[in-house]
Parts: sequence; C-alpha cells; structure tokens
Amino acid sequence: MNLAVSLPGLELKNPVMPASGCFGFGKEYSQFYSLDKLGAVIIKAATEHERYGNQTPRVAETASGMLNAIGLQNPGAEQIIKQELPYLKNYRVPVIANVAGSTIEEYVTVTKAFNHTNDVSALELNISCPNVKEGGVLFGTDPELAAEVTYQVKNASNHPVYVKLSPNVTDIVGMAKAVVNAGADGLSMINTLTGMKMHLKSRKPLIANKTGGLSGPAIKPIAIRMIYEVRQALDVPIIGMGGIMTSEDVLEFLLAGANAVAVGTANFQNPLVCPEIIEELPSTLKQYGFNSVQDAIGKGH
Amino acid sequence: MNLAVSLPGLELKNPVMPASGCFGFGKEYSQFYSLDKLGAVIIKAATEHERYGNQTPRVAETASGMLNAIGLQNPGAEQIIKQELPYLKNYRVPVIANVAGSTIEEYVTVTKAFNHTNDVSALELNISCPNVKEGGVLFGTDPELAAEVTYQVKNASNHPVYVKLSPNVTDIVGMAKAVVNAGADGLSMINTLTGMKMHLKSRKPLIANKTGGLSGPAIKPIAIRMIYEVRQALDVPIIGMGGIMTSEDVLEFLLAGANAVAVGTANFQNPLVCPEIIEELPSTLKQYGFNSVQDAIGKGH
Amino acid sequence: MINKQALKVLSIKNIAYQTYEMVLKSDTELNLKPGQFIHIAVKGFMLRRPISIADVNEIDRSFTVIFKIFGDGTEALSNYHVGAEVDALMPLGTSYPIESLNIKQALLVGGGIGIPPLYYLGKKLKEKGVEVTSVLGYQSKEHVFYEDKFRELGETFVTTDDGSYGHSGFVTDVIRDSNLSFETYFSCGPTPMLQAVTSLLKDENGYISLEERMGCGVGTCYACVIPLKNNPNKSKKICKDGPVFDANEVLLG
Amino acid sequence: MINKQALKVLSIKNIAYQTYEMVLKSDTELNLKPGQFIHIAVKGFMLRRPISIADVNEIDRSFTVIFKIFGDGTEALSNYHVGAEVDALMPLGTSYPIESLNIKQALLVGGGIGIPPLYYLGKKLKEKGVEVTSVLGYQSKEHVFYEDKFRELGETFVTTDDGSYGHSGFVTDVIRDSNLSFETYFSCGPTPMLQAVTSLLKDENGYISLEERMGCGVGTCYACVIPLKNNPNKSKKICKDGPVFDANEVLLG
Ligand SMILES: Cc1cc2nc3c(=O)[nH]c(=O)nc-3n(C[C@H](O)[C@H](O)[C@H](O)COP(=O)(O)OP(=O)(O)OC[C@H]3O[C@@H](n4cnc5c(N)ncnc54)[C@H](O)[C@@H]3O)c2cc1C
Ligand SMILES: Cc1cc2nc3c(=O)[nH]c(=O)nc-3n(C[C@H](O)[C@H](O)[C@H](O)COP(=O)(O)OP(=O)(O)OC[C@H]3O[C@@H](n4cnc5c(N)ncnc54)[C@H](O)[C@@H]3O)c2cc1C
Ligand SMILES: Cc1cc2nc3c(=O)[nH]c(=O)nc-3n(C[C@H](O)[C@H](O)[C@H](O)COP(=O)(O)O)c2cc1C
Ligand SMILES: Cc1cc2nc3c(=O)[nH]c(=O)nc-3n(C[C@H](O)[C@H](O)[C@H](O)COP(=O)(O)O)c2cc1C
Ligand code: FES
Ligand code: FES
Repeated sequence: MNLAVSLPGLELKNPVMPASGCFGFGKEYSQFYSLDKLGAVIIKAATEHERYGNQTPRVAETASGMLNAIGLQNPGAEQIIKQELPYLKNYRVPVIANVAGSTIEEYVTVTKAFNHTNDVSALELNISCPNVKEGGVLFGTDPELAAEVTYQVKNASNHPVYVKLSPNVTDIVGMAKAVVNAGADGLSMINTLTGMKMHLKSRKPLIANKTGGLSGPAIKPIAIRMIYEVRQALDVPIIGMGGIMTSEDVLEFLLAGANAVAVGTANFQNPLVCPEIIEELPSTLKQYGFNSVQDAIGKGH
Repeated sequence: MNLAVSLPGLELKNPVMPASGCFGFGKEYSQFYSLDKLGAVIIKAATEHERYGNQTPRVAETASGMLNAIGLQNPGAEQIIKQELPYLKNYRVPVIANVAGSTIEEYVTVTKAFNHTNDVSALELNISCPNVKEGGVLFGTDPELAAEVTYQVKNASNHPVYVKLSPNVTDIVGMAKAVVNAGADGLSMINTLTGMKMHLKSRKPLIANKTGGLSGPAIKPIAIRMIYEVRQALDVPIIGMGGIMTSEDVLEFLLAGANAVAVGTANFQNPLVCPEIIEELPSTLKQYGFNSVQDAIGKGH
Repeated sequence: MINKQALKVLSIKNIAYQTYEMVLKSDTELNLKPGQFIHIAVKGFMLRRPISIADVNEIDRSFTVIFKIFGDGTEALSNYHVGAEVDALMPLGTSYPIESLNIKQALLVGGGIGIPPLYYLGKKLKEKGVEVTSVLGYQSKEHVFYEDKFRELGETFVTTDDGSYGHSGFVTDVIRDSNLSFETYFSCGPTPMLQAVTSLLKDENGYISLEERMGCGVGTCYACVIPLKNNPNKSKKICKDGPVFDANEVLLG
Repeated sequence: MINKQALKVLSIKNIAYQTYEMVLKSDTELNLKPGQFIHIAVKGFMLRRPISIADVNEIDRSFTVIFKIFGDGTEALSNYHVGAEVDALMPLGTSYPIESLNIKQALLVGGGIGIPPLYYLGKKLKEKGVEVTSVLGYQSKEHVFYEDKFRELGETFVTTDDGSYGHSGFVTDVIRDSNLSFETYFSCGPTPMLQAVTSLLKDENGYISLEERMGCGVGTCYACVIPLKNNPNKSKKICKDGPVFDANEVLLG
C-alpha cells in the first residue's frame, strides 16, 4: 500500500507526524521507537530568545481531552538549531520547525534563523498559540494581521511555510483565505480551543495561566468540520490535527480533506501511538476500499 | 441549604434546569420524576410555523460528546402554546420558551405569541442554532445582527429575555456586550460548537446535514472559559450550560460566574440526571465550603 | 411506565458470527411486548444503544436480547460477563399489534439484526393460534442464528446474500418464488430490505419496524423522525411513535 | 531504557484510609531505583498518573506502589483486581543518589503519599549500612501506613496533623524538637512540607522529591517545570531532570 504523500517541501513516506509541542525535539520518544518510521517530525515552537513559559500547573485533564498552557517554553531558535536539530539528523525524517513570536519582527527573525539550516524542510507558522498574552492569539484571530505576518514570514523564508490556524474564530474559511492569499504554501489545522477548568478546592482556575488550550479527541469533530469547510473553499495542502488517536481517525481527516496529519495529545497517553497508527493505516485504508493515502484525500466531499 | 436563585422573571427553587431541545416539552421525562423538582424547564425551540427540520441521521456520537442537527423541528409557537404548555401547568415549575427564527420578523412574531400566555416566565432567544441554513448561526456570530434581533425581541416581549450565545465566535465578550447593550435581561451560554463526523463506510459526513452541533462534557472547558470571560467583563445574569453531568460540574459553572445552569445532553444518558444533581448539590456545596448556591456564584474569580 | 433499570446479566452467548444472545433479569415485573426495545447505556459512551426484545420469560422476570457487534458500543457490550449490570431504559416504543388483529396466518420477514424481535412476535402469534411462516435473510452461513427456534414456530425459509446457506439471494426472492399464504406480514431489517419488502407486498396488510440513530430514545430530542407517506412534511418519532409502523404509514429512505 | 509495559496486578490491599498497596509484576528485568516513578494509563482517562516506586522485589520481578485515592483516576485504579493489566511507562525520572554518597547516617522526612518512595530508599540505604532515621507525617491516625516497616529500618517518628496518633503537629516540629543526627536528609511530600523542611534544614545536605501535574511524563511537553534557585528564568523538568533534586537546586512554590 502506498502511504507516501508529496507536499511543498515535504516528501513524506507516510502522512503521520507528531504535532508541535507534543514531541519535544524528538529525543525522548526515540527511546520508544526509531523516528525513521515517522512521516515527519514537527518540533516544539521556537521563539527568538529562550522563553520560560507560564507558571505551573500548566496542564489539566478534561473529558476526552486536556488543557495546556505551556506558554511556548523553548530554548530559543539559535539554541534549537545548535543543540536540538543535530540529533534529528540521525534519522531519515523531514523536520518541520514551528515558528512563534510576539511581534512580526520576532516571527521574521525566527524564520530567518531557520534559513541557515538544512536540517528543517518546512516551517509551521504558529499564529494560534492561545497561551501567550502578547501576539499569539491575536495574530491567529484577525485575518489582516494573519495575512501580514504570513506575508512577511513567507518573504523572509527559504523554506515552504504552513500556517497553523486557530479554531477560536467565527470564520475559519476567511482566515484560511487570508493567509493563502498572503502566500502560505499550506495550512496546518487546528491548534487548540481556548478553555478553562475550575479547581473546586482552591476556587480558582486549575491552570495557573487561567485559560489553556483544549486538545484531544474532544475537539476532533471541530477539527474535521473546519478542515472540511476549508477544503470546500480552497485547493491548498492541509496538515490536519485535533484528537487523532487511531488509524480510523487518520482516515476521517483524509476524507475531510487533510493531505497529511499530526498527532498531538495521544502521544502522552501512548508514546507508541504514531508508529502504531502508521502500521495499521494500510489495513484501515484497504478495509474502506482505498488503494493509497493519496486515494483517500478529500474523498468525503 | 438554600439552593434558591432569583433571576429576572425567574424565582428558582434551585439553579438546575433541563436545556432547550434536550427535554422536549417535559412530558416524556415526567414519567421518570416529578417536574416539580426542577428549578425551571427550558422547552424546545419554537418557530412561527411548524418545522420539519433536517434529514436523518440527525445525531452522532463523539468522544465525550455528541453532534446534533435536528434543525429546529417543532410544531410552531401557537401549537406549543395550545398543546404543550398546558401539561407543564400541572407542575410548579417556571417555563422558559426558546425563541427561534430565520428572520427578525419571525423572531418578533414568535416573541409576541408568547406574550399572550402566562405559562412561560421568560424567553430564551436562540440566535445560535448552528443547524439551520437561514438565520440561526448568522444572528449568533455577528454582533450587530445579534444586537438588532435582541433589541426588536426585547421591545416586543413582555417577558424577560435571555439571549443564548453561540460559542462559534472569535470574541464572546464582544457578543455578550452587544446583546446586553441592546437590552438583554440575561445571557444563556453556551449553545453547541459546530462540528462534523465522517462516516468511513459511506465516505460522507455521518449527519445528513453534514455539520452538527457539538455538546456534552467534551465542550465543558470551552463553556467554563466563555462564562468566566463574560463574567469578568459584565454584570449580567448568566444561565450556564455545556457538558454538565454532575453536581461538581454545576459548582464549576457557578464559580465561573453562572447564576443558574442548564443540563442538556446528559439527559439522554441518564433521564434522572437533573433530580440526581439537585439532590447532590447541597452536599457538594457543603464539601467545598459554601452555604448556599448564591454564595458560590462567581467565586472562582 | 418507562423506567431506568439496573438489569443483571444471567447469560451471554456467542450464537453466530459476532452475534450475541444476552439474557437479562429485572427486579420488577416485566411488561414487554413484541417490537419494543430497551435503550442501553454502555460505560464510557455518551449515547445509549437501542436493542430489541427477542424473547421474554415472564416467570423468572428475565428476557433475551440478541445483538451484533457493529461498532465500539456493541463490542463493549459483548464483553459483559454474567452478573454484570446493564443500565437500560425500558420498555420503549410501540409493539406489533397482536390483540387487535384477528388473523389466522402471519408472515414474518426478517433481515440480519432485524430478526430478533420477530422471534418474540412469532412466539406470541403462535400462542394466539396464528399460523406463522418465516422468511429470514442473513449475510452468510456463519451469520445464521435462531433458525431452529423459528422452525419450531412454523415453516421457515432461510436465505443468505452469498448463497452459502439456504436459498441464495434476498428475502423478497423467496417471497416472490414461494407461494406463501398470509393475511398480515411483519417485517424488520435494514431499510433497503424494508423498501423491497413493502413495495413487493404493497397490496398486503403489513407492519414494519424501523431503525434510526437515536438521542434520547423516549421522544424528547427529535433525532429519530421518519416522514409520513401521506404528508412528508409531517413526521413521527421512531423511538416513541414506533419502532413499529403500519407498512403504508411512513416514507422509507 | 524507558519503555511501555503491561504489568500484572499480583495483589492489591487497602492499607490505610483510602490508601492502597499494589504489587505489580513485570515480564522483563526490573531496573528501578529509589525515587523513580511509573506513569500509569488508567482506562477512560486522557492523561497518565505518576506513582512512585515504594518497594522492589528483584527476584520475582515485582514491585510495590502505594497510592491514595485523590480523584477519579486513582479511584478507578483502586478497583483493579488481581490479574488485571496495568499499562505503565517505566522507569521514569531520576533517583536519590545512594552510590555516590558516602554517608553513615541518613534522615528520611516524608509526608502523606510522599512517604512510599522513602521506604524503598531507606531499604537501600540500610543495605548499604547507612543508619536510617525516619520522620513520617500523616493527616490522622487512620491514614498511617508502613509504620512497622519503617521501624524495621531504624528509629521512626510518626506525627499526625490532628494529633490522633504519634506526635501532634508537623514533621518539622519533630525535627526541631528531637536531637537527630544525620549527614544527609531525603524528603518527599506536599510542597508546603518541603518548603518547611528545606528552610529548617537549609544548612544541611539534602535531597527532595517533587510533584507536579504532568502531560507526557518523559520530558517532551514542558508541563512539569520547576524554576532553579540560582536563576529563576531557567527551569528543570520534574519528570525527567527530577523528581529528585538537590534541596538547594530548585525554587519551591
Ligand atoms: C429500535 C431499534 C432496535 C434495534 N434492535 C437491535 C437488536 O435487537 N440487535 C442489534 O444487534 N441491533 C439492534 N439495533 C441496532 C443497534 O442499535 C446498533 O447496531 C447499535 O446501536 C450500534 O452501536 P455501536 O456502539 O456498536 O456502533 P457505533 O457506530 O459505535 O455507535 C455510535 C452511535 O450510533 C448509533 N447507531 C449506530 N448504528 C445504529 C443503528 N443501526 N441503529 C440505531 N443506532 C445506531 C449508536 O446507538 C450510537 O449512538 C436496533 C436499533 C434500533 C433503532
Ligand atoms: C513523581 C510523582 C510521584 C507520585 N507518587 C505518588 C505515590 O506514590 N502515591 C500517590 O498516591 N500519589 C503519588 N503522586 C500523586 C499522584 O500522581 C496523584 O495523586 C494522581 O495523579 C491523582 O490522580 P487522580 O486521577 O486521582 O486525580 P484527578 O484530579 O482526577 O487527576 C486529574 C489529573 O491531574 C493530575 N494530578 C492531580 N493531582 C496530582 C498530583 N498531586 N501530582 C501529579 N499529578 C496530579 C493527574 O495525574 C491527572 O492527570 C505522585 C506524583 C508525582 C508527580
Ligand atoms: C502540551 C501541548 C503543547 C503544545 N505546544 C504547541 C506548540 O508549541 N506549537 C503549536 O503550534 N502547537 C502546540 N500544541 C498544539 C498541538 O500541536 C495540536 O495542534 C493540538 O494539540 C491538537 O492536536 P491533538 O488533539 O492531537 O493534541 C500543543 C499542544 C499540547 C497538548
Ligand atoms: C439534541 C439537541 C437539541 C438541541 N436543541 C436546541 C434548541 O432547540 N434550542 C437551543 O437553544 N438549544 C438547543 N440545543 C443546545 C442545548 O440547549 C445546549 O445549549 C447544548 O447542548 C450544551 O449543553 P449540553 O452540553 O449540556 O448538552 C440542543 C442540543 C441538543 C443536544
Ligand atoms: S431518539 Fe429522541 S426523539 Fe427519538
Ligand atoms: S510531564 Fe511532559 S515534560 Fe514533564
């Protein structure tokens, strides 16, 4: 069964990759399996400088999901390039860097930092992190700002740019059109939905940051709907994500219109989830009458 | 333990009521328990004329939630008043009518129909139904339209008007402000999030209407967050809902800022859920150090 | 009176390919009629699963359901052990008219997991002295269950889609080919089968039992409607006004 | 090497108020050090639960965990039966230094569910010939567990918050009042206790073990960080760089 998918800048042997922020920089999960098995790896968000992130608690469990407010903790783009990317060279797997920032200038600076390395194949432009006060969510919920940052980053980058959309918007198609018109090579969707959990004992939000991003199977129906709507409106490569746990979930995303998928929260429950999904994918595709991954993309329309 | 809550037009013996569309007009669940136990009853949406609704399948199960696209099926406002409300008079329980429509004129017509009956104590203005093509979602996602329909309905009504907000928006506080400035006596939040599920075998969305509204525990963190944000910004009565299954969930909503709560999807899993929650509420409040429902409202801030 | 019961599993048996027979015991008197169903909450799932009543033992207050593994919920149910508790709303829905009908000969037409409710119906008809003929359609040989039990009720034809057992083809082939005599037919099965049966037998008096994805199961949510034949802008609720309908009352698919 | 194991429950016992001792068996050789933890996936819950290793039996490849019912996940875990499978990532985290320390006398200071890992540590220290003194704090009499086992290791002081058993008050009261002699202390318990202990013993050499809500448990998600004392803009991960830290290394709450 042919699982390969070809996307701007990315020749994927299969469509399954770990989602940004749920896989660190790959080292830890490489204790569980060889990263060669993965379609690609999306690494943790990079900002210009090292970031401490938010206070703890940073995560909370919810029904079929979780909230997180890490706050983009990372060692900074230069450190990532120097200290983290070399390890990933041990594997034959394309790397996608997740670019974050608080200002357009910061986004551009981070983008340029990755210009100087061949260790990444594409950028995922994170304009949708709901857990940082400055920038983050604003860029992801205002189409004009989103278009502006996309345009600047695309101009500055010598890698293809996938813009990661926030689901916390009234009009996801409008957002998608804005960033595609501004030059995005592809879309990555969805990031987390802003949520909150109350801690009854302390009578306060459980997460120190108060709100956190909701991920996991709970949000899958929203991800599927948004990808379906964007696929109806636009012919653009989409990396789909939000609640994927099984190979059937992957097929659901492909049918809705995703060209490839990322798996986030599920890694925490099962560190082997990505290779297990990849292993099951051929028989799942076959069971539902498909001869390749390519064959299934968008077939739910 | 004092569970009573006083809201515009509503003297509730306790803060728990079934949510609109999840309780019909009360008859069926009155086989399971006396409706006297409830704080209030919110009945199924009423439109001007009888509505057939969408094609089936109209519901689908999701992780800790469900999708529905009923499409506002109902016998029409006049029939509801004549045929359904009289039965509810057998109980000492305030009734809230859920007003829906495709045009502002229809909203106003339905509103006026309820002016002629004392069998309802308040209106819930449903500008957030994601399952009807015309009107529904548009009114709920555009602050100006939302304000306009609120203003017109409030003008036409001799009952207090609670505006039911859609969570499918970028800026929930902006929506809340718009309808409160237009005269809303209170808010009801949240309605369902638009979602989709793919049916792998048929390679089509499972729900005939394609998209449906996501409800149940999956969406609770989003409901809590939105209520918290609106409570921070506005001093307005809020009926909170979205995924409530237990008395602890009710307390979470009260802490976030809800003055009363509605229980929807949980009724399908357990028809006795409302009276069970009401029975457990005093000990839950006590366990966390509260002496009354009133005491807990907004205490999570 | 509908209520919520904690039933105990008396036995569970794999009786055909991915098909289970489960006997459930209630604490209270049973008042279950052929065609009615129960609505089962399986742990970990949001919505309940509707399952028909396949047989009743009034004396020991137990009854039988037969279900097939279709998805995750029925799969979980198939792993319940003897002694486990089953949370069910019951009894739900309308039943096949037996008392009101004054007939001598009845035809039962069932397909797949539509067959179980017909067994209890056939038993009740036979008790009333009605002569029962059954036409039962299965996917293939390994899916066949309850054949002997139906034979005890009267003449029984078995068909399989792939011809691996009994007649090859559809139940309608058997009905067309065999010269069956009956006054009223009763049918339950997948919608395409019901369409075929009702159009073949359009001049006969008949009752069909329908399936639809349900929310509440008791009539509050409007999930399970079916349009009426004489006015497709009106509908009935399968969970409450059905699942049994007059064959000419509703508009199929 | 960290891996994902399907452990078998050999025994489960209620040893104090809402406190369970569970013995788990692995198929492979164990290499568990005092202070390390396992990350348990409880069916039906999104995130895993971190639980410390309380004792190890290398010979039969079994080990003990002790946990208290805190919320829904630990409650579900308390209902696991003998023979059930426990899905765990292991071994996780750093351990108390034993090999590298050259000490004669050690003080163990534990509070509540922070006590279990200290038992395995104490056993290992004693094996090495270190004299062990334990100060154990519990909420009340009915919460006390493993007192006898700690007494077998050496002198043991028990305190309860409400004075219903042993000394009344906090572990720090006992440390202050009793003239204990030790070269290094090892402490595990709720953060307020650790703060009190580390500030009382600020001039001593010590190790503490921390708790935080976790996502991955292996170092990928940055959920469980703790700022460093000498540079609060830098942090370490409790799941990977901890849970054991030098008492002066990190900034508590
Ligand atoms: C009145 C009635 C009587 C029935 N009697 C029987 C019976 O006696 N034996 C039997 O094996 N099956 C029967 N069914 C079908 C049975 O309800 C479904 O096979 C079952 O709900 C599938 O659940 P699942 O968890 O395996 O599938 P999933 O696909 O995981 O279920 C997801 C959701 O869809 C619903 N769903 C899926 N398929 C159906 C369906 N065909 N009808 C209704 N809901 C569905 C489920 O109830 C659940 O809410 C009956 C259905 C109805 C409406
Ligand atoms: C390194 C480490 C070792 C631990 N060792 C033990 C032990 O040996 N015995 C024991 O009884 N407890 C131990 N705990 C605490 C234990 O992990 C929590 O009590 C447990 O996770 C609570 O789960 P729950 O489902 O009962 O609570 P819930 O509140 O339902 O849990 C919801 C989520 O919050 C997390 N959570 C809640 N409280 C804590 C906490 N205190 N620490 C970490 N996560 C938490 C849960 O893991 C879960 O993800 C340890 C914690 C850590 C970090
Ligand atoms: C703990 C955690 C950290 C995350 N960090 C990032 C991040 O740094 N950058 C980013 O673009 N998305 C981040 N995400 C979002 C995920 O990449 C993904 O879009 C989202 O979680 C939905 O997928 P899932 O349901 O499979 O987790 C994070 C998610 C989680 C749970
Ligand atoms: C089957 C179904 C039908 C509904 N119909 C209506 C409706 O007619 N009017 C309305 O305002 N909300 C309707 N809702 C939304 C609920 O009232 C409620 O806002 C939402 O489901 C969130 O609450 P829950 O998670 O407790 O179900 C419906 C929800 C469901 C599940
Ligand atoms: S399932 Fe709710 S009305 Fe039939
Ligand atoms: S729990 Fe993920 S880094 Fe520690």
